[in-house]
Parts: sequence; structure tokens; C-alpha cells
Amino acid sequence: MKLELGCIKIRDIMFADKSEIRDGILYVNAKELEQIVLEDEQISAVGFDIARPGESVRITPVKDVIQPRAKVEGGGDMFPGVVTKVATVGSGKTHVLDGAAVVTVGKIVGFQEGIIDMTGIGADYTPFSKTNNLVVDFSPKENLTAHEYEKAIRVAGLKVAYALGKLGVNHTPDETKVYEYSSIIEGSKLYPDLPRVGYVMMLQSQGLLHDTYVYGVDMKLSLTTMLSPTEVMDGAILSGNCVSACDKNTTYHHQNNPVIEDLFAEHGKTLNFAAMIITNENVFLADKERSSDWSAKLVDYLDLDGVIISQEGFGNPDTDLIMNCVKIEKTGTKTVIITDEYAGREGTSQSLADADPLADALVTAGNANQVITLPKIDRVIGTLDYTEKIAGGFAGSLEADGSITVEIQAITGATNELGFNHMSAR
Amino acid sequence: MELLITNNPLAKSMLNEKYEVIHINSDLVGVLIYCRNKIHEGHKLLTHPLSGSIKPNENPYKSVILSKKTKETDTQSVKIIEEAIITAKKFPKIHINPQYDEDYRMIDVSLVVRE
Amino acid sequence: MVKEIERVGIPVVHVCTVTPISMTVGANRIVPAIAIPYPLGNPTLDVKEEKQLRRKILNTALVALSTEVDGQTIFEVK
Amino acid sequence: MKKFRVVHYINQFYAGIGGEEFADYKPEIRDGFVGPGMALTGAFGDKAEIVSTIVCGDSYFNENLEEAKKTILDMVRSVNPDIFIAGPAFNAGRYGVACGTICETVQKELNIPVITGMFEENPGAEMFKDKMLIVATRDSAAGMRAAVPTMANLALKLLNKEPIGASIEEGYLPNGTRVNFFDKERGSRRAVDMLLNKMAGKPFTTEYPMPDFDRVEPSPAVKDIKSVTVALVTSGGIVPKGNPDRIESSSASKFGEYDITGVNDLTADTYETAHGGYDPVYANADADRVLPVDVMRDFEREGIIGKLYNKFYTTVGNGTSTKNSKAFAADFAQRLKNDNVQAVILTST
Repeated sequence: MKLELGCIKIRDIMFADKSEIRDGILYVNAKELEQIVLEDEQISAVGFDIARPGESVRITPVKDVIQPRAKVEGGGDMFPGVVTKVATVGSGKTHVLDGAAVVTVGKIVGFQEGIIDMTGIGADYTPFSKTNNLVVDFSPKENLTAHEYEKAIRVAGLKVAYALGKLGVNHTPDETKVYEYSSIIEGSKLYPDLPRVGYVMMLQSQGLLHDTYVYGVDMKLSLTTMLSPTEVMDGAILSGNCVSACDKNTTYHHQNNPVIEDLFAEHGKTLNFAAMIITNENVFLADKERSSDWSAKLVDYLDLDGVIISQEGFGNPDTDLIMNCVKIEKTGTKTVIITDEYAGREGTSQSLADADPLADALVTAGNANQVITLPKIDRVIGTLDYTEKIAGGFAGSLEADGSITVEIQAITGATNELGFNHMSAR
Repeated sequence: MELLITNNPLAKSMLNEKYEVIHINSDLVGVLIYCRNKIHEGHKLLTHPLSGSIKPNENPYKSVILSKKTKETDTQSVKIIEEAIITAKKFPKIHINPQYDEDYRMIDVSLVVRE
Repeated sequence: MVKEIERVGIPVVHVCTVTPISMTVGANRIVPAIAIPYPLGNPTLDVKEEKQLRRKILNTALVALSTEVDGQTIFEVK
Repeated sequence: MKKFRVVHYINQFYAGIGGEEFADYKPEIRDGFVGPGMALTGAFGDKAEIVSTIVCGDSYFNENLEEAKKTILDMVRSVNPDIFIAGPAFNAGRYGVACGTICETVQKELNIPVITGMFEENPGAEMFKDKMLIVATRDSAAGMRAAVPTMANLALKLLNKEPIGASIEEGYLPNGTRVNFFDKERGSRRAVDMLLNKMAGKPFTTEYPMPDFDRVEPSPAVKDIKSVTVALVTSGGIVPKGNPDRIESSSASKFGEYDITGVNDLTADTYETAHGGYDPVYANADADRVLPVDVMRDFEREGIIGKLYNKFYTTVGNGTSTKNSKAFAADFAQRLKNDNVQAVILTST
């Protein structure tokens, strides 16, 4: 499977009468987008706003972040199984609006998470302070259940990103990256002397607001399975996860999975990126056992020399992580795990909810309980009404001067467990 | 019947037929401690006590499903419940707005219902 | 704790309900106990029977202390 | 601007007095810097100066602990410094322990910041790394050039009350307190590099060490159980009724030592459990279910064991956390050894 990613650099987003990309600027006709969103009768109103890097803007509560992309060549279409029909993606050509993102906000339930600050100290902790963001704020029809509303917002955000991505189809990319993924046998013949490396990606799959969709399938209903890493770049994995803002994977994280990128960077040089495995994080312990058994079985069957395991979310996924790690180590395959820590505000509490001596190679995305004060910001997109309810916030966390004292777990993507950021802890 | 240990009235009304529901009038840690004692008596954890990625200080409700009583104490359950109690206790108390009680209850139940 | 005692050269027997935990904390001589809230007892028995049970476990503990081991060993109560 | 006042502590070797044969050198205070203090002074520039140097032999310090501590503390107090710096001690064990001990004392008694430096395997490092900042050094004095600017930099941060970054950035030994920092590489890249090293059998360093699961060799068996003293120890939290020492229910940082001379049976009126990790009903009704004094007394009377040790030790360890009870256990193990206890029965819930 070979995928060419053509990156069209976007340096700004502006509202205009005509939706188009010109000179690196994404012009957006909000009316057109509104029509697309309101096709879903469950959404009663939608608002659009723009947040640019460096602006004194705070976006909250963030639900998902999506990068606009579109298929140019090859099978299937973007966001298969949810926005477009089910068909295998991951080959041919895809155009990316690099530097742009769709950020969805909305109140699904009465406690809300996810802050993106476009400037100040908070901006250092979220990758989405560096993207030009089209913020989409949805209001539901009355009497919608949380399940219905969650789905409506999720799909509408993807539709907006899909529509914007389409604008780049006929543009010449500023930069093209090529990712090639071979079959097991072929890969071994190509790189007989390189260690065979896999990626085991754990996906949040616990229930309402905690789900991930793969080609439209709710991952908690799936066994551990495999796909090509290039499929992930074409939106095969989509976030339905609205909790634990700091260490959930937004759809943008899936589209730009850094483990996949960095394994491809070494592919054919120091290692052979042979397989990608996706597994779930269910609440029932029998599911945890079964899924981690299955990860280890696949790793063993594929005869991998080493794997990177990435986690998603807080708490019980620590158990899945350690199960995956231990069972895979016991097949004789070396593991490195990526996680984050909840070591308390002082940094002195136990960091993880599970541990094992076989987990001897761990990369941490930092302590999510670290407290920081976000300065007053000129403009809020969304609402601060729920600030004291934001994860890591506490009563009075919204100060009189407009600053907010929070744990960094309230910031979208702050301790992402794909290793998206530079933050670490010792 | 398997046991559902909960402080969530919604869990009781929704799952009363499927499980033997034991409703505990306590905070989240109290539910975990009750589960721990049951585990010591030979019940096994069927769901992870840190269900959901909502932090233990953000949602006051907790439902945990335990197996029928067995003769053995299940090591894994003992470890998981101990770690869960340690984890739950390390989060400081924050203000929880009773206005959203319904949401809290619904989220908690959704995590232990198999669809 | 077991390790610190063994480090000064005193043999120690760990009477413990959850023997896998005893293995992870590094005990070398392990005797399984009854239940977590009453490792050396059983409230469903009468006082005399319960003490007899406790004695059986402790007899096994003394056997463990008197037995050379070359790694982690579980001594089942007979 | 006023310069911060520094007192520097070094041993007889670094003062140029001599090696092992002069290790019983008594504490003395000298004006200004001595030996390695010169490099420190250079590193401080115009921000701080070493006003006095205290020199003490390693043997003298460790063999006359209380007196040495008192003398040195008085010396430090007399010059009224803003900070106290000891060493670096590199891999010299007794020097390291002396540096840690005197730093701890000064910090506690004079309430000023302290800093020292050691190689990670120096016994003093294990003893003191969570009590003060210990700069990580190489294992010999060849590491002086690297250690000095790190110590000076951290000292100035402490003096200016600036936030201290992560151990890996600042160069101190990891002390269990997790501090965030921004690494040069993103996490995924670090994971790939770590995996390449791990697969190749090359050294790699985890970013979060798992709890210590090391093993110890089994001690030899007791030859004749009939003639030895056996001690009871429990992690089940059994304490005299009323919990006189207020052992906390969930923290194994406190422990109890209780005399059981003349006690033949633990009853609901005399003993209970302080453990918060299990349902206490059964242990409170009869603590022998956790700490079997009754049967051990029978064994003693029947000659099955030599003697039951007249004290028991108790804590509330939950079995899964390994670090907290370590220091306590090392302490009572030594007491048991000194009292010629030859076998221990440890009960856990």
C-alpha cells in the first residue's frame, strides 16, 4: 500500500462569499457550511468562528479537532464508514490542509472539558494553538438525548472538515510525503536484516463519550485487529471520545499519528515497520483479558522483534496497558509503552494505576496534575460557564481577574499518549 | 446473580433485573471500599472500578459489577481494587454541581451497560 | 518488608492470603493463609476449631522456617 | 547587589590534609574557600561567595556523630550563611553519608537551603535523595569540573527561590517527585529510539522506573526451631486497643513496636486493627486471626519453639506497594538481629 500525502500549507482562515483556497489562505463561506450542518435535523443552530495562532482567544469546551483532508486518488473516501461509504482507504493520493483545523465545541453533558488557548502559557501545552482553527459551535434540538447529541456533533464536525478538505483537491501541494507499507512477506524480503517492528495502538472504548470508531465500527464491539498505518491517515480511525481532554486522541491526532510518522521515518533504515495492531480499552475485565491476549497472539504470530504500545485516557486503561505490555513481553517481543502520569499536584503520588517490572521501557507525556494559571484572555469562543467543572478545575478556579487556575489535564492534547508533544517528566 | 454495587439510583432502576443491585449510600470511595470487602470475601471484579476516563473527583457516582461469590480470593481483583482506591483518594475534592446530577448518573450507567 | 528482614540474614516466613502478591514482594518462604480479613482464622468455626486451624498454619510456617529453599517456595498447609 | 553567603563543607582529603590516615580529623572552620571551593567560587561569579569552609574527617564525623553534628552546626550558625553546600562526595561512601547527614541537620535546625553532590550509587544518595537536592556526579573526582557549575546553578536557584525543573534538566538525582519539562524530541520519537536501543541490547533509560521488585537470597533455614527466639511481624495493622501511636489506616510510613511480655491471647478488649485496607470486623473481634500470639504462646509453653520474642512490629502495608515500608523494615530488622532473633513469622492480610 502506498499513500502520497500532499500538504497544502494554510497560513490563515477568513470568512468570504466563496469557499476556496488562495495564496495559502482558506476562505470559508459560513452559510454553505451551515447548510451542510443543518442537514441533520437534530442540530438546531450552528455558529462559526476563527481562532488564529497568537490571538488572545480561548476555545472551550472542545469536543474534537479534525484536520481537513480529501482523497484525490485511490480507493475509498475520507472518513469511511461515517461520512462516506465503507471502502478501504490508505492508498493513492490524499491532500491535507496543513495548518488548518476544525474545532468542535458544544455542551453534551453538564460537565465539560477541553481548553485551547491560542496565546500565553496555555498555548505551550496544546498543539492546536499552532493551527488556524475554524471553530464550530453546535446547539441541539430540544429533548435530544446525550447519545443522539454526541453523535450529531461528531458527524457534523467531520462533515465540515470533509467539505473544507474538498477545496484542496485541485491544488498543487506545497510538499508531498510518500508512505509505503508492504505485505509481511514482501517487507521481510526487502529488509531481511532489520528488526521487525509493530505498533500496538490502544483505543478508548468504554461507553458514551468514551468511544472510538474504526470504519464506523464502535471499537468496544471489536476484537483486536490490524490495519495499514496509511488507512489511519485517511480517517479510518475517528474519535468519539470527549473526556480526559489532555490524554484523549482527537481525530486530528489519529490523522497525524506521530508514532506512525516516526516509525515510517526509520522504516527501511534502522527498522522494518511491519505491522499495525489496534486494540480496545473496555470496562469489563474479561474484555481486557481477551483483547490483550489477542494483541499478544498477533504480535507473536507476526514474529515481531519489538512494538511500541500507546495508551489513551486515564485510569482503567492503565490496566490494559500493563496487560498488553506484559503479555507481549512474554512472547519474547520487546516493548516500549507510551503513557502519561497522574502523580498529584505535588508530583509525589503514585503515577499509574498499575505496574509491572516487565514494563521497563516507558515514555511519559508528563504529569497531568501539574497546576498552571492561564492568564485572562480577550475573547472566549464557546463558554466559560463550566470552567469550575472542567477536569482539573475546581470551585473558584475562574479567578476574578479572568485568569483560570487549572491542572493541565483540562487542556486539549496536553499529555497526549501517542507522544504527540515534547513534554515529559522525571 | 452477579452483583452490581452502586451509589447511583439510576443504575438501580435500570439494571435491577439483570443484577442483584446493592445500593450504597456513600461517596465514590465508599463504593470502592464496599467492593474491596466483597472481593476479600471471594467475589471477583467483572468491571474495572475506574470505569471511564472521567476523574474520580468529577463524577460522584460509581457502579461496579462483581461476580457471584467464589471460594478463592481473586488476586487480580484484589490488586485492581487497591490501586483504584489509591487512585481515587489522590484526587482532591472539587465542587460538583448538583444541577448536572442526571448527566453524572447517566454517564456512570452507560459505562457498565453492554450494548 | 520480607526482603529487609532477609537482608540481615534472619529467615522469614510470609503467611499471606494472596500468594502471588507475596511472590511479587519477594518472599522466599510462603505459607498461604485463609482470607484477607482473617488470614489465620475463620469466624465461621467455633473457637476451638478456629485455634486448631491457626495452629495448623503456624506449624507449616515453622516447617518452612526449618527448610532450606533455593528460591521462592510455597508451603501448602496440610 | 549583595552577594549570598555560602558555607562549604568538605572532608580532610579535599582540604589537602591527607587521605585515610587523617580521616579522624576534627571539625574546623576556615575563612573563605578551600580546595574545590575555588571552582565553586568561580562558578558563582559575583552572585555568591564562600564565606567559610568547614573541614571534617570522614571517620571522625561518622564515629562521633552527635558531637560532630553539634560542633559543625554551631560553626555554621556562627557565620550566618544563606545556603549550605557539602561535597561533592562522588562515590566516597562515608563522605557521602556525612554530606547528607550534615545537610539534613543544617536544613532542619537553621532552616536554610542545602545542596550536595554524589554518584548515584553512593550509599548516601539512597539515604538522602528524597530529603534534599543531590547533584548527580560521576564516580570519581574527575567529575568535579562537570559537577561544580551544576551545583552552583542549583544553589543560586534555591537562593533566588526560583522553581526547580525536572531532575534530568537540572542535574540532580531523581527523588521521586515528578516534574514536567519539555524534551528536545517528541514522545513518539523518544519511544522509537528507546525501542531501537532495547531491541539491540543497548542501554536505555525508562522515563518512569517501575517500583522496585528486586529479590533477595533466602536466608539459611533455622537448624533447631525448638531452641530459637521467633518474632511476629504483621502488615495487618494490629495495635493495642485505642491505637496509642495513631498508626494511620492507609499509610505505611508509620509503624508500631509493642511489648507483649505476659500477653497470652489478643482479645477484642485489648487489641484491634488500624488497617484501612480490609473489613476490620474479624480482626477487631479476635486479633489472633491476624497476629497469632495465642498459638505462639502455646508453642512456647510446649517447647515447640524456644521463645516468642517479647515485642511485635506492625504496619499497614497493603502488600502491593513496596517502597513505603522499606525504611521501617530495615530498621526493625536490625533491632531483631541485635536481640538475637533467629526466625520471623510475617503475617499479611
